[in-house]
This record gives sequence, structure tokens and C-alpha cells, in this order.
Amino acid sequence: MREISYARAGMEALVEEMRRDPTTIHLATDAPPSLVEEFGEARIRATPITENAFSGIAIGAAGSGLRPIVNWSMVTFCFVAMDQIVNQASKIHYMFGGQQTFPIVFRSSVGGGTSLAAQHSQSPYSMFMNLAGLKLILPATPYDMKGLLKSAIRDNNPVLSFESTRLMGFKGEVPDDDYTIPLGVADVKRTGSDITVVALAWLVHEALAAAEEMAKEGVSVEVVDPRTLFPMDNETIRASVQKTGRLVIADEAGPTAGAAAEIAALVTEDAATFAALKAPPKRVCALQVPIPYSPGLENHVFPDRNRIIAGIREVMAAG
Amino acid sequence: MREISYARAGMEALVEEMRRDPTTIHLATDAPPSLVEEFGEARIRATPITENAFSGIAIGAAGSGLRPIVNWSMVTFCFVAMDQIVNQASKIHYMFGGQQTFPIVFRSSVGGGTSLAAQHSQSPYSMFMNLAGLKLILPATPYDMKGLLKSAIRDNNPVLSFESTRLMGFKGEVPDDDYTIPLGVADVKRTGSDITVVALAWLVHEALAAAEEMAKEGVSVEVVDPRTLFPMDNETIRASVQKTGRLVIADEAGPTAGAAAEIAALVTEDAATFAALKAPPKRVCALQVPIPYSPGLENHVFPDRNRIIAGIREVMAAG
Amino acid sequence: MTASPELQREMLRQMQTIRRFEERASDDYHNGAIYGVVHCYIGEEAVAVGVCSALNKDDQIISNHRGHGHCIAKGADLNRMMAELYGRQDGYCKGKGGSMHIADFSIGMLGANGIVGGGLSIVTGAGLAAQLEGKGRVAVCFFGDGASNAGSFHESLNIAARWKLPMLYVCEHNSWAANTSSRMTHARDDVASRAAGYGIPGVVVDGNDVLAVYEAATDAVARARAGEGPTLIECKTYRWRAHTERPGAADPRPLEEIAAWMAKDPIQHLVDDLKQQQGQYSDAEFQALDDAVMSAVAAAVAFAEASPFPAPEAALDDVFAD
Amino acid sequence: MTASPELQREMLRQMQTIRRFEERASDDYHNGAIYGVVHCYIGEEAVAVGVCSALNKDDQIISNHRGHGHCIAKGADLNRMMAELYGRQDGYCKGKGGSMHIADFSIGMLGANGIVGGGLSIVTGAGLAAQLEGKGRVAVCFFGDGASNAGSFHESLNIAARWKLPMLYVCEHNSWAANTSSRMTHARDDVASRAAGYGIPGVVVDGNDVLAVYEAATDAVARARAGEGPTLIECKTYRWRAHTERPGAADPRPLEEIAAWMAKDPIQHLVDDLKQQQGQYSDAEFQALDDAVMSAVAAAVAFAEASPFPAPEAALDDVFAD
Ligand SMILES: Cc1ncc(C[n+]2csc(CCOP(=O)(O)OP(=O)(O)O)c2C)c(N)n1
Ligand SMILES: Cc1ncc(C[n+]2csc(CCOP(=O)(O)OP(=O)(O)O)c2C)c(N)n1
Ligand SMILES: [Mg+2]
Ligand SMILES: [Mg+2]
Repeated sequence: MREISYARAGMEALVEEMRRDPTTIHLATDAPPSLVEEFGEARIRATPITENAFSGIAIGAAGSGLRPIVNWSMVTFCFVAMDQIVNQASKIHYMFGGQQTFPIVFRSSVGGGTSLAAQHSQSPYSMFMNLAGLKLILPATPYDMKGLLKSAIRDNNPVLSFESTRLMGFKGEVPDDDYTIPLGVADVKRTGSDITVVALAWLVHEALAAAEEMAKEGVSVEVVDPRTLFPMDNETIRASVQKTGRLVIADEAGPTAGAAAEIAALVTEDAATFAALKAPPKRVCALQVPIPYSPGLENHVFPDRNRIIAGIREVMAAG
Repeated sequence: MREISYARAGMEALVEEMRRDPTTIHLATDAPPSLVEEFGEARIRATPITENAFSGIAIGAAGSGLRPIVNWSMVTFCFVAMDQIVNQASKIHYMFGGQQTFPIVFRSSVGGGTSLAAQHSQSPYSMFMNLAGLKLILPATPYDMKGLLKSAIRDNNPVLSFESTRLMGFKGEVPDDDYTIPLGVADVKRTGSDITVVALAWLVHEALAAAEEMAKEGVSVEVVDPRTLFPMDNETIRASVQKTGRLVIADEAGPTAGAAAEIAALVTEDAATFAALKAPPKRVCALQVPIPYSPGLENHVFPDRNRIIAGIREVMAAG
Repeated sequence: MTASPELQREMLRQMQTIRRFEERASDDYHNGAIYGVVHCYIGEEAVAVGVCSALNKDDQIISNHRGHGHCIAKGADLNRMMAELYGRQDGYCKGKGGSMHIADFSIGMLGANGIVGGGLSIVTGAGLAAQLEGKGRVAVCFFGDGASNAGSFHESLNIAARWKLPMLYVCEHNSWAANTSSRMTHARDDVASRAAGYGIPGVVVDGNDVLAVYEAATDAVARARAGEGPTLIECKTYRWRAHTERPGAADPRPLEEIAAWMAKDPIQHLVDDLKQQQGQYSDAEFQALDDAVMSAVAAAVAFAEASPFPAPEAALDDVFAD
Repeated sequence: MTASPELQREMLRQMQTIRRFEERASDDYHNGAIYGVVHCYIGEEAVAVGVCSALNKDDQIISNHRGHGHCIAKGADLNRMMAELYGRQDGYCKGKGGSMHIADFSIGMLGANGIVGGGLSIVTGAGLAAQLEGKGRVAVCFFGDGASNAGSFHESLNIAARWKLPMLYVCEHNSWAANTSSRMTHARDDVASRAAGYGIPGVVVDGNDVLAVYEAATDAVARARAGEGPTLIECKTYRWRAHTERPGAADPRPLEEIAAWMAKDPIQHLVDDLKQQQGQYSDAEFQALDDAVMSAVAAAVAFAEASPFPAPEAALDDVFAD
């Protein structure tokens, strides 16, 4: 099968869906020339730097029959638009009694590792998990990116697509034909029997590397990638932990009330899974600080395969 | 001791601290006449409806030697200002290498129960817990309100004060003299030996009522109120659970990646506490939906003493 | 364009309906049948009615927290509105929204909104959809003087002007935002003065003169349908009641100011106009109109009372669409 | 007010310093000694220098993502700037900030900022503090044409105008926001045209003529210190380089447009002025100036290289102040 990059897979999903459905439009501060050429300036809008306005415009356009795809570029910039996400997009279908659908995708890049400092190295997806009314995807491979983003564009609800900065150039197999991946279905990226690592985005790959390493020591690691943060595939995660009895959660975001906290909680509050646990679940996350600029500082903050390995060893030793 | 309301206690803290320190100023869309009368229009600013701008103004004023107190009124309105909170206030001390302090308090009311529907019934404090760089308080009594808010105003960092809508008229004992409550210290609101209920804000009172009820059945419930959400007093919570071996977490917000998830995770990831757990920890939270208007719907969404009791029974039965 | 006699009578009916509907809503709020919060539009009826009279059914509007007038002027069903206020199953939002969130997408009413300034960009998206559709639809934003200071005003007007969207931005300048006077918050009191910065017309109208509002709106709608872009219309008006109906809430507005504006009642204004223009309009005719309006409001209350409360578990529905 | 000969020479030195500093920063970014992202100000030096020359040390400024020029013009230490770009312990932010977050509160430089429009309200808070302090300090906001469309522009200017804050809002109109032309995004290209809506002066200046910028700023500062409120100054200028220094990034700007603006080099402009006004200014003198500037930049690099990288654990410091 052909290999394409994560970024390219996202672009393919976008272009194919825009071809498929003439009601799709694209809103971003940048109008990519290739899109303008194919779809025209009417559908590919270069907006002023007004994330708040163009996110709201997407909501109104969606409520008037279009299917907008918004690209915030970095997730950083969505905070200017937060009123439209929190107070409008997440609630509008519900508070109007379901009378109208609002099919919108909000894309953004997340994560650090490129010395862009605190403002431009954020992974705030858990902020949207506590809100009700948004679906959230966080793909870790080109294959997942394309399949999930297509599902997101076809979904009749606001979907936030968080896309890992570190993975933009990462290549993987992607079929030529049209396919989708349903939202809310986790993927077991590697099977194992001794310990489960639930990993997100870039850390899926670090977890796979850690698993490879641990295999040499005779520890069999299962790597589960939720892929969708809301709805979360509780069943797959719990089933894995029931099998292995041990859990490490790896996330590029900080731990506090993060996706990792949710995964720990959904595992421990389930009676059968709780009963199967041989050791306390462990979060391997970024340190709870803003992200610093200098590479040595930044590397110190982020988790990686070595910290995952240390986490696995700690949990294996604990029981 | 005299009894005053929760709202009054907040006002006393504000007025006393503004008397104490002439560099304090107050920014809100509403200039309360009593404040204008005492402190003048220069320090009590009625702003246009521009939460984004006046939150940013607070940051710049703080960086220029003032100590602003911002009142967003409902937490709903802070989403317009999110860029200033997430991208600026939480990171500015850190990203500038600690060269300047930014003492600011952002006050807002949280919670539901008054038929104000989805936009005006939010409890989104966990969104700020995953961010690094903000302190967060959530008082449950008039005494805690006054003591915590005073500490917040004296603190040299941005502090968000979340104040429970349901408790505004709630009365309790508050001493006449000046006192403060340190940030980051939980309060055991009732001691017990069979089960710990960690409860937030309004649900502290519901938990106390539930404890009273359970006492009749011979179940001894300990009620712990974290009071500060960041920094969280992990030690007090873990010590309580180590003693009781059982945990229910009661929060007016939804469970997913919420404060309740964090509390579940911080308890289960600690080896000693994990070892002491006799049953899975349980979250008793709002249903994961936007808040509806009609009272019957709204009541169905929120947790209360009955659901806490049901949660306690479930955990007691489990082990 | 001036309104035909029939249209003028229809405008009068709508304005009187808004007033009577809200008088009843206020009463029912105070006696506990309506929950949460109610913001009354009484005194400002000429704005919604004058503007919506210039629109077609498939044109779209968006409202703010003070939404009943906009709903009624756009043709919303009184029964379903009242049922929503009563929190009932047959309300526009199945009891999930209440006063601040009534919407009826089938008549182009994109919703009331609890966030000041929140609707400005949303309705601009409706304007974008109208432009792409190319059938001459227009989209209208109603917002207050308070909202005009929010960033979303600037962002939305600049975009609409640059993209030449078919839109009207209608500022209801009632000089107060909750308890804060616009004198405290506006560098220049005339919001219309900001239009020049976007290269679009900025028009100031007597917002208590429904015919003047109608004419300004008609011109702006023609401009929008012709592809010439948006217009900012500032209607000077006043609310008669406190910011919300909450009992005991402070209202710092000077009594003389309130009285002066009540003397400029938009309904009386149109009655006087009708009497003058068409000598035959009589008090009896107005009385008959009011009787009909009162029956319609009473019927709406009966409808609301007859509608069941939603089942508690319905709280779990409508979070996501299929 | 016109600048004295000494001041003009100082302006020249500052402009040349900005240019040489950034040429070096760009090189060092490309050879890997500087990380993340670097946005160069080259071509726009006259704006920062013209404005800051009209300020006192205790006046305050805020910058955006393109901040080196503002820092240098306000008097920042080249050594600590370069050390910050190098990610070192002795950098302005101890290596935590990098190019987009250099600040020096001791000289009234409130920071570069990675959020377009993010600084507008923050510096307005500095203006409020200056007003309350009452010592005649002013606060200045530098922002781009792109930022002028953000809601924070509107909110901040209206507040500053209403409160008569001692402020300058300086729009660096270089006709591009990243890869998007301002023709695509501005309903009216002149940002200064928006000032009227706030009842404040809106001035358009040749942003490549440092003396013209200085005069406009001097007038505005006088107005601000006199308690008459803010001024919006729009400086027409151009960046010579791509939006960022990232290798291979697209730059859709027409080559003729770039060339035309390079022919209007602000540094050459002042050199020509000096030669004309004061026949004695010579190429040799400029060469001497440039030599001095080059040594200062080289010294800054040496300082940066000598400074250690922060200890990894320092990442945990400075999250909260005591
Ligand atoms: C962003 C935001 N901030 C504050 C509020 C609280 N609030 C509700 S209505 C209102 C006043 C609105 O004034 P205006 O826009 O003039 O409309 P009017 O009520 O006069 O019709 C305020 C401050 C809000 N709803 N949204
Ligand atoms: C809110 C926000 N949206 C998008 C960006 C990405 N971005 C960085 S600089 C820039 C262009 C800014 O243009 P302008 O304000 O004109 O300044 P210039 O770069 O021309 O000096 C953009 C879009 C950002 N930093 N912040
Ligand atoms: Mg108003
Ligand atoms: Mg620019």
C-alpha cells in the first residue's frame, strides 16, 4: 500500500469530502492555493484573523444548510473563539431542542516539541471533554487521520479534530479508496498480555517503541489508542486492562484533570476492571507547567518512550 | 459568632482588601454603587461588555503595579475572555522567566439550579485545572469564601475564584476580625470512618446532609472539601481515603475529565491509597449533557443528596 | 418605500402582540409558571416589527437575550413560544431552552442568545450561506448598544463588509446595558458612526417610529439583495421595564428618563399615524385589535398549560444529532 | 516636533542595530543555534524607532510576534536578547520564552506576544495604570494590519477612548498577515479610518520615514500626556522577508511589490535625509556606525554563546510567583 504523511492524509480527507459534497466550505486565515484553485474563492474563504468571528460564521452557516470546515491552525488560536465553541457550538443543538443540526469540523494542531514556547505548544483537548455536545478526535497515524477526519466531516455535529504537530511529517499506509473510521472506536495498536498502555497521538508511537523495548525484557505490552476522546471507547480500554491487570496512560498534555485522569477514572470506577487491577494505574504525562522554549527545558517537560518505559517498570514492580 | 451570607462574605473580603491596599482596582461590566461610593470611579471601573478586553487590561495593569480584581459575573462570560486567561494570564509569569508578577483575581459564579439553561448554568472549573499557571478556588461556605478570597487577592498570581450560584444566599458563621485561609489546603467538613465523600461547593452541603442520613443507618461518612482546586491538597484527600478505604466524589459538573476524574486519579495512582481501597471509587456528578431549562429536566441532570446516598450505598455494598 | 395601509395595520397587530405577550409572560414569571429569567422588549416593539416587515419568510434573523419581540415579528407561533417559557414538551425547544433560547429555524429565526454579542458572527454565517445560495435571501442581526462594544461586532461587520454579505446589522440603542449607561461605555454614543470604518452605510433612525424603521430596513434590504453588502442601522429606543423581570433587582435609570420615553410609545405613535393618515382609524378599531391579541395570548397560555412537562429522562436526548 | 541632529543619529544607530541583529538572528536560526520560529522586522525599523524615540524610559510599550525591533528601540540589552534567542540561562526569560516572548519590564517593554491582537488589551491595562498613577506616563501598542481586524482592537480602542487613557495605538500596516493580503481581509484598507468611530484622531504616516513617524508620535504623546486620550497612528510599511524565517515556507507576495518597497529602505531614507540636511554626513560616518553596530551584535552572540543552557529542572521554576 502507498505511504503518505499524516498532514497529507488530512489534506486528502478534506479534498475528497469537499469534492463529494458541494455544501462544504473552508474557513481559515489562510486560503491554501491548491484548494482555491480546485474549489474557488467562494468556498475557500481567507478570513481576517478573527477566529471568534469565523467560528461563529461556521455555526450560522451550518445552521443554514452548509457544512463548514474550519481550520484554526494551532489550537492556541481557538481560545480567541472559545465563546463560540463553549457557549454556542457545544450547546446549540441541545438548547434549541434538536430542531436543527450543526455539522462543523474545527481542525487544529496540538502538542509541542518544536521550541515554540508556552503559547504555541498546547495540548488542551481535555478542556473540551468536560463540555457536553462536542465530539473530539485525536488521530495518531495517517490512516486514522484520513478515516477519522472523513467521519468528522460527514458527522452532523460539531467535531473538533486535534492533530499532532509532531506527527505532521510521519508517514504510514493509507489505502487509495474511500474509507471511514467510526468515531468512538479505539484501536489496539499492539496486543500484549502483561500491561496496557493507553497512549494518545504522538505518544502512541513512543508507546510502541517502549513496548518493543520491554518485549526484550519479556514484558508483553498492549498499546491502546482511543483515537476519539469523546465519545471515549470505555469498553475497549476496560477490556484491555481486565486482561492485563495493569495500566499506564501516556499523554503529551499535563496530567491534572486531563484525558489521562479521565482514563484512570473510567478504568478504576468500573467494578470488573477495578477488581482486575494488580497495581495502581500510572499517568505518564507532561509536567504540569507551561511549555518552555529552550530545547533542554522542553525535553524535560514532555514524556517520551523512556518515561513510558520507566512507568511500565514501576507498575510491573508494584504488583 | 455572627452569620452572614456567602455573597456578603465575598463582598466583605473584597471591600476589606480594597481598603487595605490602594493598588487594588475593580473591573466589571457593572460598577456596584456601594463600591463606587467608597472607592471612587477611578478604582471601580464600569467596563463595556468586553470580558476579553477587561481581562487583558487586568493583566497589563497587574504587570504595571496594580492588583486588579475582575468580576466576570457568570463564568459563562469568561469564555469570551479565554485567550487572555489561557494564552496570557496562565503563562505570562513563566514565559517571561519570572521577571514580573501578575496579581489578579478573576471572580465568577458557577453552577445551575435556577432554570437558566445551558449557557448560564456552567461549572467548567476543570477546564482550568489542566492548564498550568492558575490557582483556582471554589469555596463552599461563607467562612471559606471570605478567607480564601482574601488569600486570593493577596496572592501574587492569577487566581480564579469560582463561586457557587446556589450558595449565594447561604448563611454561616464568619468572624469579625481579619483572617485568611491558605490556598491549597482542604477542609475535612465532617469526620467519619467508613467512607470518604470528596464534595465540591454546593455539594459539600448535600454531602453533609447525606452523611447525616447515612449515620442513621450506622454508616460513618467523612466529608472532605478541597476548597482549592489548584493546587489540590492531595495529602488530605489521600489520608482520608487511606483511613476509610472508600471514596465517592460529588461534583455539580459533568464527570468526563472533570475535577472528579482528577480526584479519582490522584487517589488511585497513589500506591498506599490504592492499597487501602476496598471498592472502586465512584463519581456522583451531573449527567454529561448541557443543562436544560425546564425544572424537571434540570433536576434530573444534577446530583444531589439522594444521588450521593445512592453512591455511598453502592460503594459500601461493593466492598 | 412606505408601508401600505394593510401592512401598517399588520405592524400594529404585531407590536400589540409583543406587548401583550410580554405583559403576560411577566405576570406568569412572577407567579412562578415561568422560570429562570425573562427580559422584556416592551417599548422597543417598533424595531423588530419595522425591520421584519421588510423581510421575506426565508430571510433570516438572529436575536439576543431580549428575544420575544424578534420571534413574534418574524412570525413565530405564540403557542409554542409560551409553551417554551412554561418549560413544556411542546415548546419550541421542548423545554430545554426557555426565554433566552427560543428559535424557529423553519421561519428563519436563528435563535435568541444568552451571550451579549454572541449572535453577531453566527448570523453573519447565515449571510454567507445566503450569498453562496444566490437566491437573494438576506440575514439580519438584532443586537444592543451594549453588544456594539464587543469584539464580535467589529470582526463581523468588517467581514460582512469585505465579503459584501447580504446583511442588516440592527443596533437597538436603548442607552443601557443592564445597569450600566451607554454614556459610561461608548467613546462615541452613535454606534452608526462606526460604519464608515468599514465603508458601509451607517443609518440612525427613530426606533420608536415603526414606519421610519421600516423605510430604513427596506432600503438596506434592497441594497443587500442587490449584492451591495451590509448596512448598519441604529435605532434609538428605550426599554420600559428593568433589565430583567427578577423581583427586587436594582434599576438605576432616572424616572424622568423612563417617563420621557414612555411618552414616545411606539404603539401610540403608529395609532396616531394611522388616525392622521387615514382619518377613519378609530379607538374602537384599536380596541378590537387588542381584544384579538388578548385572545391569542390567552390561547397561547392555554396551549402551554395543556402541554405536559417533558419526561425527566428527556434531558438525555438531543445532545448529539444522528 | 522635529528631531535634533543627535537624535537623528541615534535613530539611525537603532535602525541599523535592528537590521544587523536580525540578519544575524536569521543566520543563527538557519544554522541551528536559534530554535522555534523567528519573525524578522527588517524593512519596518522606522516605525519602532520613530515611535520609541518620542518616549521616556518609564513609558511602556507592548509588542507582537515580530518583536525584536520594538525591544531594541525601547532600549533592550542586545546581549540578553541574543541569549534568549539562543535559549540560554542569561536570556531575558531564562530561555523560557524565545523570540516570541522577549520582555523587559524594567525598561517598560511589556513583551512580545504570540497571539495576534493579544497585546492590545494588555497594554491598555498599562495605560490605565499610568492614568491612575498620574505621573504622565504613556503606553504604546504596536500591532499589525492583521491584528487590526481582531475584536480586541475594537474593544481596546473604545475603552481607551472612553476612559481617555494616555495611549498610542500604532498599526504597522505592511499589507500582509502571514500569507494573506490585507486586500482580502480589510473592508477599508486604511485602518486609521476606524478612529472616527471612537472619536479619536486617526493618522496615516509613511512608516518608512522615521522622522515622519517620530513627529506623529510626538504629537500623540503630547496629547496623551495632556490627558486628551489615545491616538491611532497607522504606519504604512513593508517587511522585506517572508513571514517567518522557516526554510522553504511559501511567500506569495509579488517580487515587484517587494522590490518597490526595498527601494524605499527606511535606513537609506534617513541617511539621505542626514546628508541633505547636514551636508557633512558621509558614507564613512555610516560605515563607522555600521562597524560599531556589527561589533555590538558580535558581542551579543559571544555573550549568548558563553551563557549556559538552563538546567533541565529549571523547567519547574517560575510557574508561580511567591
Ligand atoms: C458576554 C456577556 N457578558 C455579560 C452578559 C450579561 N448581560 C446580559 S444582558 C446584558 C446587557 C446587554 O445590553 P445591550 O446589549 O444593550 O442589550 P439590552 O439588554 O439593552 O437590550 C449583560 C451585561 C452577557 N449575557 N454576555
Ligand atoms: C489569534 C491568532 N491567530 C492566528 C495567528 C497566526 N499568525 C501569526 S502572525 C500572523 C499574521 C499577523 O499579521 P499582522 O498582524 O499584520 O502582523 P505582521 O506579521 O504583518 O507584522 C498570523 C495569522 C496568531 N498568532 N494568533
Ligand atoms: Mg441596551
Ligand atoms: Mg501585517
